[in-house]
This record gives sequence, C-alpha cells and structure tokens, in this order.
Amino acid sequence: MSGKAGLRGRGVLADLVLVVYFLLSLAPVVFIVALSLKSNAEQTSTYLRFTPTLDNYRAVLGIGAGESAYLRFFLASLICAVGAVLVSLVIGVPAAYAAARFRFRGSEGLLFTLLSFRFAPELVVIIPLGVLYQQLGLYDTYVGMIWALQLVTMPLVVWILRSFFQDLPPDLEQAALLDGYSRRQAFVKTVLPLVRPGVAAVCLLAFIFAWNNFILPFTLTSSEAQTVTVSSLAFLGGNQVRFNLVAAGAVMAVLPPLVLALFIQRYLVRGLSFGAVKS
Amino acid sequence: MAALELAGIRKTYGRTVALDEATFDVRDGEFFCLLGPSGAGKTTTLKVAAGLAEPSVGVVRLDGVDVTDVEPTRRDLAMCFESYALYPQHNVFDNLAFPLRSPRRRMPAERTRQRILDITTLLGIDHLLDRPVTQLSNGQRQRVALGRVLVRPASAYLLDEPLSHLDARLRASMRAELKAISGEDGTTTLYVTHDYVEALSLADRIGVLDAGRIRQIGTPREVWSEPADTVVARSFGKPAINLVDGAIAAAGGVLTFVSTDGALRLPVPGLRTSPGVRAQLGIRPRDLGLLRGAGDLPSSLVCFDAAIYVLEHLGRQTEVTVRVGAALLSLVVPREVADGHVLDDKVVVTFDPAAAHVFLPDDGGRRVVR
Amino acid sequence: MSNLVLYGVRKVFRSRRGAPVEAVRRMDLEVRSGELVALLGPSGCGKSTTLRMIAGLEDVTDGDILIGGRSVLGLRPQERNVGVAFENYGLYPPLTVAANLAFGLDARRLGRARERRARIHDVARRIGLLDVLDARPASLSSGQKQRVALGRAIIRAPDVLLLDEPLSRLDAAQRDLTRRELRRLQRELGYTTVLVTHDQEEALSLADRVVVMDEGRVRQVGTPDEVYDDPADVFVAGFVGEPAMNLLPGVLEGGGPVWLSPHVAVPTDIRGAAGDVVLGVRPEDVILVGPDADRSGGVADAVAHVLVVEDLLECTLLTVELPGVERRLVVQTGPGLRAVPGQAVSVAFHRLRTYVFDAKTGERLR
Amino acid sequence: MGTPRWRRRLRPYLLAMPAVLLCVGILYPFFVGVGYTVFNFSDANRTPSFVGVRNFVDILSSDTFWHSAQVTVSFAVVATVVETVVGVGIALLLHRSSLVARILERFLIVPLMVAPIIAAIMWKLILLPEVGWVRPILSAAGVEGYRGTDSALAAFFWSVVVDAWLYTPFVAILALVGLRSLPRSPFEAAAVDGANWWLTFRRLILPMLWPYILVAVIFRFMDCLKVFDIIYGLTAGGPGDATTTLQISAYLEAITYARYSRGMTFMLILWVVVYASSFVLVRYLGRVQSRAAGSV
Repeated sequence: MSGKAGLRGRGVLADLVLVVYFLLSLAPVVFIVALSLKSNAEQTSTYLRFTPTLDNYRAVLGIGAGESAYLRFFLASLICAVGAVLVSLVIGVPAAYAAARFRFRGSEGLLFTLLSFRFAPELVVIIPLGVLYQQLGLYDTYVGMIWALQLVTMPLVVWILRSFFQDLPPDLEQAALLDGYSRRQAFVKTVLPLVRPGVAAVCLLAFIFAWNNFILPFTLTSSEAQTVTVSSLAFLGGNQVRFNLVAAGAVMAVLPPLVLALFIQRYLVRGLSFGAVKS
Repeated sequence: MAALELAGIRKTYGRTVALDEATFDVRDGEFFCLLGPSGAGKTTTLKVAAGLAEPSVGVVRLDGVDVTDVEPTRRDLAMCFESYALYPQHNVFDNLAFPLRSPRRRMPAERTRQRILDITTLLGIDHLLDRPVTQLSNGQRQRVALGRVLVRPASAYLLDEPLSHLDARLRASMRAELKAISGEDGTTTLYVTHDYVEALSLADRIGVLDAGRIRQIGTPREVWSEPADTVVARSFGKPAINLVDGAIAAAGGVLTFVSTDGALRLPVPGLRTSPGVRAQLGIRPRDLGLLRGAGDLPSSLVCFDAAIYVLEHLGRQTEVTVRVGAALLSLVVPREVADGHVLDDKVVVTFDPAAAHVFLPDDGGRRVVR
Repeated sequence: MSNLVLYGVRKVFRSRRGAPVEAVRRMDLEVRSGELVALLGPSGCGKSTTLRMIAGLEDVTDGDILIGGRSVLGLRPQERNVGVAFENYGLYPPLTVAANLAFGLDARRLGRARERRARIHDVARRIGLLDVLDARPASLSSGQKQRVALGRAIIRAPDVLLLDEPLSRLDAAQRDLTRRELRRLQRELGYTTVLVTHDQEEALSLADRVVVMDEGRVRQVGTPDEVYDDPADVFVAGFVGEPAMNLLPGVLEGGGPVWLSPHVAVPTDIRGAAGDVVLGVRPEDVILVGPDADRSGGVADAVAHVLVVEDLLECTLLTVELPGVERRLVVQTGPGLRAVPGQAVSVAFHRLRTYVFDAKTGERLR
Repeated sequence: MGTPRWRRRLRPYLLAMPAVLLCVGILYPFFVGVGYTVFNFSDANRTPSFVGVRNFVDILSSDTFWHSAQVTVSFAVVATVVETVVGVGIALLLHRSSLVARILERFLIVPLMVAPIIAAIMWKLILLPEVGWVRPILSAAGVEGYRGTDSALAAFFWSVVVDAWLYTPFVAILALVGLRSLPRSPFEAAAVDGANWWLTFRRLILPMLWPYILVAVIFRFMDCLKVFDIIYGLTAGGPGDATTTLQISAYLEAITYARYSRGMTFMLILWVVVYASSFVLVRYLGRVQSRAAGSV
C-alpha cells in the first residue's frame, strides 16, 4: 500500500519497543538459567561472564550422591498432576457434553459452581479440608492431593470441553442417529474424533496448572506427597543458601510446563480464558 | 415407504414459539414441500419429524402409528441437513457408506460399494469418492449430503434445503434430476425450501409456512392462483406480487378498489365483500401491461395512467416499475415494449380485473373469494 | 462527478509459498461521468480486486488509474475521494447509524457541526433511515445495514462510488426492492458508479454497461442487451441469463450445419470454418414445434424425448433428450404447456439466436 | 419401541452426576469451614464453643484486617491496570505485519508457563544484591543505595513487577486474539472515510476490543484479589506486614497459628468480596459480549 511508506519510521520505533519488552520479559529466564550453571565460587562474584558447569544439576538430582530428594518431589508432582487430570477427564467429559448439548435444570448452577472454584481464594476450602484430611488420614497423601487439585483442573476441563462441544454442530450426531447409530455410538464415532485434539490440549493445560500449583501442596502435604513447587521454596529456607542450586531446581521445575506449552499454542487462549475467548 | 403425519405440533424454545399448531400429512409416496423464509420454522418441523427435537405439544405418526416417543435411530427416516452434517474425518465414500454400515443395516461391502457408485454417478460426484469432504466445494458437499440420503432405502426422506448452496446452473439441473428421481422412486418426501421455484417444480403439494404457522396447503396451482392470504401470495412469483393499500368503494353499483391516496381506482367485480372495508389489491407483475400507441384495447382490460419510476433489464424482458400516486407497481413486459422509455415518462398501464386479488388487512391479510 | 479510467491495470499477488497469482490482467476501462458500470463474474475473477485497487485498498502492480483525469496511484485511500459500500457492509459496530454516517465527515472535518447534521438528516431521509439514526448496526436488519453502508458511501459526495456486492446479503424480496431504489437513487444523484456483483440479473438490471470478467480477464464489455444477445465467448454465454444457456458440444461442417450427433444437425450461417464447436442456445430460444406448441410455425430441427416437466406457472421448463446427444437440453416455454415425461416433442432452434463457439478457445464463431 | 419421556429427560442428569458429586465433595468442606466462623476453633482449642458473630466483629474491628484489605485491593488495582495497559499495548504492537513482531510473538507465553511460586523465587534471586542483576543495572544507571525489597514501598513495587512480568502476556494474548478476530472491513471503511490512526483507535478499535480486554481484566483482577504465591515467595508478606494480603493473613492465622475459626472468617470475608465482584464483572461482561455479538 502506498500509505505504508509514511508509517515506516513509526514501524521501526514499534519494533524497538517490542524488542525492549521482550528483553525484559526473557531476562529473568536467562538469568535463572545462567545462575544455575554457575559454580559456587562464581555465583556471587560474576554477572554474565563465567564458566558454565552442570554441577548444580548433578547435585540437585543427587547424581553420584545416591539418593535425591528432588527426584522424589518431581515424581510426586507428576503423580498428583496426572492423577488430577485423569480424574477431571473421566468426570468432566460427560458433564461438559451434557452441559453443551442438553438444557436441563441445574446445568447453569453446576457450571457456575465450577467456575466459582476457579475464582475462589483457595484457602476458603483448604482450611477446613486440611482439618478434615487430618481426621480422615488424607493429609500428605497422593489421594488427598489429587482430590484437592480438582479445584484447579475440574473447572478448566469442564468449561473448555463444553466450549469445544458447543462448537460442533449437533447436526453431526443427529445425522449419525438417523443413519442408524445409537447415541453412544454416535458420540464415539462422530464427536470424539473431532474433539480429540482439543481434549489433549485441555489435558496438557490442566496438567500445567496442577503442576504449577503451590498453595495446595504447601498446605496439605508435608513430605510424602510434597511437590516440586513447595520444595523449591524450601531450598531457599535453609541456613546455608546455595543460590545456584535453587536456580537449578527452579529451572527443572519450569521445564515440563514450558515444553508442554509448545504443543498447545493453538488452544492456549481458549484455555486461559475458560472458553470465553476463542482463537 | 410410509405416510408421515404431524398433528398439532407446537414447539417452543424458551419464550420463542418456533412452531405453532402445525398440522399436515405427507401421503405415502408423496412429495411434499414446505416453503417459507428463513426463521419460519421449517428446520424445526423436519427435526420434529425426525425425532431430533421433541415437540412441546403434538403427535408425529408414521403410517398411523404414534412415533413421538420413538428414538430417531428407530424411525427409519433419512435426512439431508442444510449444514450438510458430513463427517469431516471421513472421505466421500465413507460418508456415504456410514448409514449402510450402521448396526441397523450392516449392508455387505460389495453391495455398499455398488449402491454408492450408482448414486454418486447419478449426482455427478463419482470422481470425488476418495476426496476428504473438507476439501470439497459447498456445491459438492451438498451433493454428498443428498447422496447420503438417497443411498439407502427409508420410510421417508427429509430434505432440508438440499439445493440451496449450488450455483444457479447446477441448481436448475439438480432440481430436474431430483424431480426425475422422485418420479421413479416414489419415496415419501418432506422437502423444505425457501425457493418457490423449487417448490412449484418438485412438489405434489406445498405447505406455506410463515412465523411458525402453516398458512396454506395445496397443489402448486392452488397456492399460486388461489392464495389464502397476502403471505402466501407474496411467497410465489418474481418479481413479487404487487400489493397496494386502499379500500373497497361502490362506484356506480360496481365494487371498486381505491388506493389510499385515491390515485388508483380499479373495478373488481364479483367480490364477496361490502364497500367501505380496508383492502389490499394484489396484482401479479405479469398480469399488467404497457399500452403502446393508440392501439385498441381488448374489452376485458382496463387501463390507468402512471409514470415510470425505474427500468430494469431482465434478458429479453424488462421489469418496469411505475408510480401511481404514492404506490409503486412492477410489471414485466417484453424488452421492445419498454425500449425508448426514460425515467418519469407518462405511460398507460393495462390490467385484467379478473386476475386481481383482494386481501383484507384487518383480517390477517385473508383473500376475498369471488 | 468525474470519470474513471483504468489503463492497463494489472494485479499480481505474490505469496511466500506458491507461484504468483495474476488476479487482474491488463484491464482497460472508461467509466463515463454519471455512468453505472457493473463488473460481473464468478468469485475469484478479479472484480473485487479491481474495485479495491480503485479505492486504494490494494496496490496496483502495473498500469494507471485516473479519476477526473488525475492519476490516483500515489494516493492513500484517505486521499482519494471515493465512497465504498463494502460487501459485508463494514459498518462501525460501536457507533450509531448517525455516527456511522458522520464518521467520514468528522474524519475530514467537512463543514460545521450544523451543516453536518443537516447533511446526515438529508441522506438518512433519502434512503429511509430516519427511524434508526440512534440504533447501532447490530440491531438493524440486513436491508437497513445495506442502506447505512450506501449512505456512508454517498454522504461525502464522492467522485466515484464503488459498490461491492451491495445486494448479496439480502433476501429475495428485499433484494428486488433495494435494487429498484438503488437504481433510482443513482440516476437521481448521477454518481459515477462501479458495481461489483456475481449475480448476472443484478448486473443486467442495474448497469448502463456490463464488464464480464473471468480469471482476471475481461471477456466482454457492453450494454446489458449486447451481453445478453451477442455474447463474445462461451463463458459470457454461459454466465449471463437464467435459466442458463444450453451449451451442446458438436461438430461444425464447412457448409454451416453443426452436428450434435449423427442424428441431429442444426443449420447455422457460419461459412468457412469447421471443427469441434459448442452450440449455444437459450432455453427461451428453443421452439417447440407440433400439436402442443402451434405458435412456432418453424421447421423442426430434431425430435426430442421429454425427461422432466416443470410447471412453474410463470413458465414451463422441459428437460429433453435429443437423439444421440449426451448433454440434455432445457426448453423454456410460456405457462400452461401440457407435456408429460416420455412424450416426444419436436424442437427447433431460433436461427438468429443460436451461437457457435470454438470448442478449444471458447471464441464465438460468426 | 418408544423410549419413555422420563428416561430421556434423565439422560443429562446421569451424565452430569459425577461432576455434581465432585462439587458436593468440594462444597462440603467449604460449608464446614463456614461453620467454623461462628466457633472459636483452633489447635489450642479442640473443643470449640459457639461464639456467634464475635469472630467477624473482632476481625472487622482489627487493624490487621483493614491493613490487609488495603494492601490486597491496592495490589489488585495497580497490577491489573499495569498489566492491562502494557498488555494491550504489546498486543497492538504485535498486531502488525512486521518480521520482528512475528518472531517475538513466539516468546510471548514463556513467563506465563512459569509457576508463580517459581517466578517469585526467580525474582527473589534477581533482586538479591549479592547475585541478582538488578543492583548492577541500577548502579550502571547511576542509582545507588539499592537494598532489595526491604522497604514497604519497594516490596509492594516488586510484587507488582513480578505479577506484571508473569501476567502481562496473558492480557496481551487475549487482546491479540481479539485484534485478529476483528472484522477487516470497518477499518478499510475508516481508511476510505479518511480517518487517521488515533481516530480509528479511539472510536473503533478500543470499543470493539473491549469484550476481550474485559475478559482479561476480570481474570486478572479476581486472581490478584487472592494473590498468594507471588507475595509469599517474594516477601512472605514483609517487611513487617507491608505486603500482607488477605490470603496471607488468613494463611498466617489458620495454618501458621492454627487458629482455624479466625482464619476462616478472614477467608469468608475475602470470598464474599471475590464472589460479589465476579458476579458484577461477569454480568457486565455478558452485557458487553451480547452487545458485541450480532455486530458485523
């Protein structure tokens, strides 16, 4: 367009602003990675120039030292997050489908109750839940964590899957019904294949949120089911703080969500906004 | 094959009434068209017939048996959706095979293949069998959707605007094709369309649907020449029927229609109504003509003065819009009759009183019978 | 009002992947002051691209565009005084109808506030929008939206008015009504107008001249009658007219007749050419000869076999099969014809309105 | 062969049943917790007695509560405003056909995937005068006397910075999707009408983008009201009680000091605030979205 010529100067300025923003945005990540690669001697003495070493990662993972607490936390995070996602999926898919396809009394109530879980301050449930867990023996167990994490994963799964189901015209299932298939077959043969990528994306996103959660494991676990997020903070608490070890732990805690996020870019907006915004 | 009957169907969505007391029957082997504008309730009617929507009130019968509570799977109907409802994960062949492979039918593979080849050849899509449906044009998708209906035997076909997305040439030839198929195969068909030409061409009987209510049911000739009301009258013909507001007066013993501003006065003999009522005069554009020169006027015609408002070419014919007082009337004349006229020319319009309809706006637009 | 000249205008779209696409190929056109020219063609033929180039929304690859004798190539859309009514209206959703109309006046700071109000009122009155001035676009019917789009295009008294498929989103009844009003308005205001449409009926009924386009190429420029009666090639013949022209493959013999099959020969006036051709005849130009259609008096070209009869009350359409001819023939007759499938009818082709096209190039043979 | 109506009516309820049970399972502790607020239940007092509204009276008349409330609301307002303005700005800059924008857009989500507690730890390290980058950068810019988060203002400031670092991309992503979904033709019409960028932005882009911005604002504001991880990780509410938000107060009461009833009362008050604001905001959003819906 001939008009663009006049805006070219402004375009460069805009690009410059963007570059500055992204430098600021990525700098903390660069910093933490750099710190995690520094030796004990260099961690307080240098900023950018140093000899990178993987010693901190070895130390955190307990390589050579026999046993690693960190790996246990990692495993606990994995079990809790995967468990929570699976439970949400099994319970959430039928509910989301029902909410998308049928008008029934209480469907709105159910949806808004779930949404209110998302917005409620966690402690409002955690305080009594903690007391309850102590009584039931669920405190600091995987089962207890998976149950509590439903607060995070369930609203996400139901709301987003509902928006996926709503996007599919009911005509497809209806056509399958008239073509001689039962309701269950119609669902399995027509709907499910179409929402499968969406379901996968929702699972990953729910996993990320479960993994990243801090306050639930912080208050409902102590050692057995303690997760990466909680332990990362605990690293800071000791008397002899080794910042480079803390950094290495943090990098490893961040890595899984960051890698998974690459797979769900397309569905990210819908997930983050609970289906309110679609891309 | 079966007779399909909808009795007293009322369907509401929340506060909106989609269908109001709809009652009609499609006889065994009959081709029945429901004609109406978008939002009239046509698709809802089909879904109720198919069992995909539950009527709030009313009964659906197949061959006299109440099937209102029967699951769609078991009604043995085939439906073509306006949205095509093709399975995007399958190619054309598998879409067409889908109903034949269903647990209800389980047609052997060889027969399935043969049947699909027959139908796709008929519809001119046999070269697309391996194509994913997502890569088809709208016209091709529509033919696949139609094929998925025709491929299997059913008690009745329910077709929702099956030709609407085709281009004009293809639509005309598919319409003729469909007419030939239905003539041979004689499956009971309920066909929904907004295109009056399709209805006139295909239907044994037409039901005119508007705002959830059935206005008239009749053969094409009946709904054309004896429309029950203005809605039905306006549903057929292009350009649409002219409707002029006015009243009925008695002039010299003859009932006369007088337009609101008095500019148009036309005798309408033989009406069963009384002078003084508000009325709408309906004249189809092809029942009007332009008087050329001082030629003699057939005695059956009357004429009135008008001014040209707009001239529009339609191939060999010209649509002339003339102004009479505040009223605008369209008429269609051969091109050479209109040639030479310019805007605001004074012309004389001829008119056959026997072809006029009179409607009563105070009575829901009902037509006055002669 | 100014005239509009397109001189050798080309448009090539280059994408990073794939070959460049030539959307418009060397187009020459003059739209005279006050004239309404319709660009007619199927989607993707380059007509909208042409319109967008005139408006300045698209770069011109080659050639020149002149409005009122002045080249507008270097000018941004903001600097060309054109009015555009977009296909999907392009109304400003947050603004009321009045503000939609006023937007262009505000942007260019045309006139005082009072004059602007008077102008909005005047335009709204003309196109029947007075009742909805305070409404927002979302609450309007498509007919009203269309009129707002039109009003916005004409309110600044543009040098050239550009209408992109102005009626495509209206239902049939509204379309007829709006088409009529549009024609009347354009005549009264006398704007130089370019209208883009894929609907041949719209082009024929509205335009002073029609430009038929296909694949970026201009196929024919002419008055509606010329385009209808005297198509330049097989594309124009098939695209213009409804029901569409019958196009039957055949072989032209030196002496004139076109053999559609070993059993059917249609005489023509063409001399000195021979080879594979396409014979074109409109359904309304096929005459039924015989007891049921005594109005012809012509000599039958062939005896046909009736396949389908469609009684449309305004007219009757027959789909018939000619002996040995694969392609079916559609015949349009007046209302009230009595015929049944299976019946044999004699058909004759109107001598002056039978067209012959070269099968390879599509060119009309005369 | 018919299926009785009641069985068809039951179908959605059967599908939703597990989810309903789950809700009950989560709502049960919530109501138990609401019950705590009228007792004096704590680890020290395992046989609580009924105290009526005394917990509410105590808390609503305590300085701790009003201080936390003030911190919470200030934090929520400042963070939301900063994130919205910067996020929308970045989205506008990214929504251009520029190579730089296309490349940088891929990195937009990076902070967003970092767990908030990890983000807090990262920033804590960055802000540490011994190892972090902030001190050298500031001293390079001529600012001396940097001492991390040990003043009330600095603690608040850096909390907002961390929150903004994490969640500005969230606003930007939503706004970017919004921008990309806007119809093109109104903007072409505006160009033909002769409008400049500012007029187009003010009269068209901003109002048309509003539904998207509002979704972002709602999510950010609600989340900020219950902020915990970031502040706990960064300052643990300090120095003193300078950044003690309501959820941190409640945490201290209920978990650290094990005074369940008092902690629960804190939380219930916060919950009411959150619920009320979400109710208002979501209804407003519904109005905005339905107004934006039919518009072409």
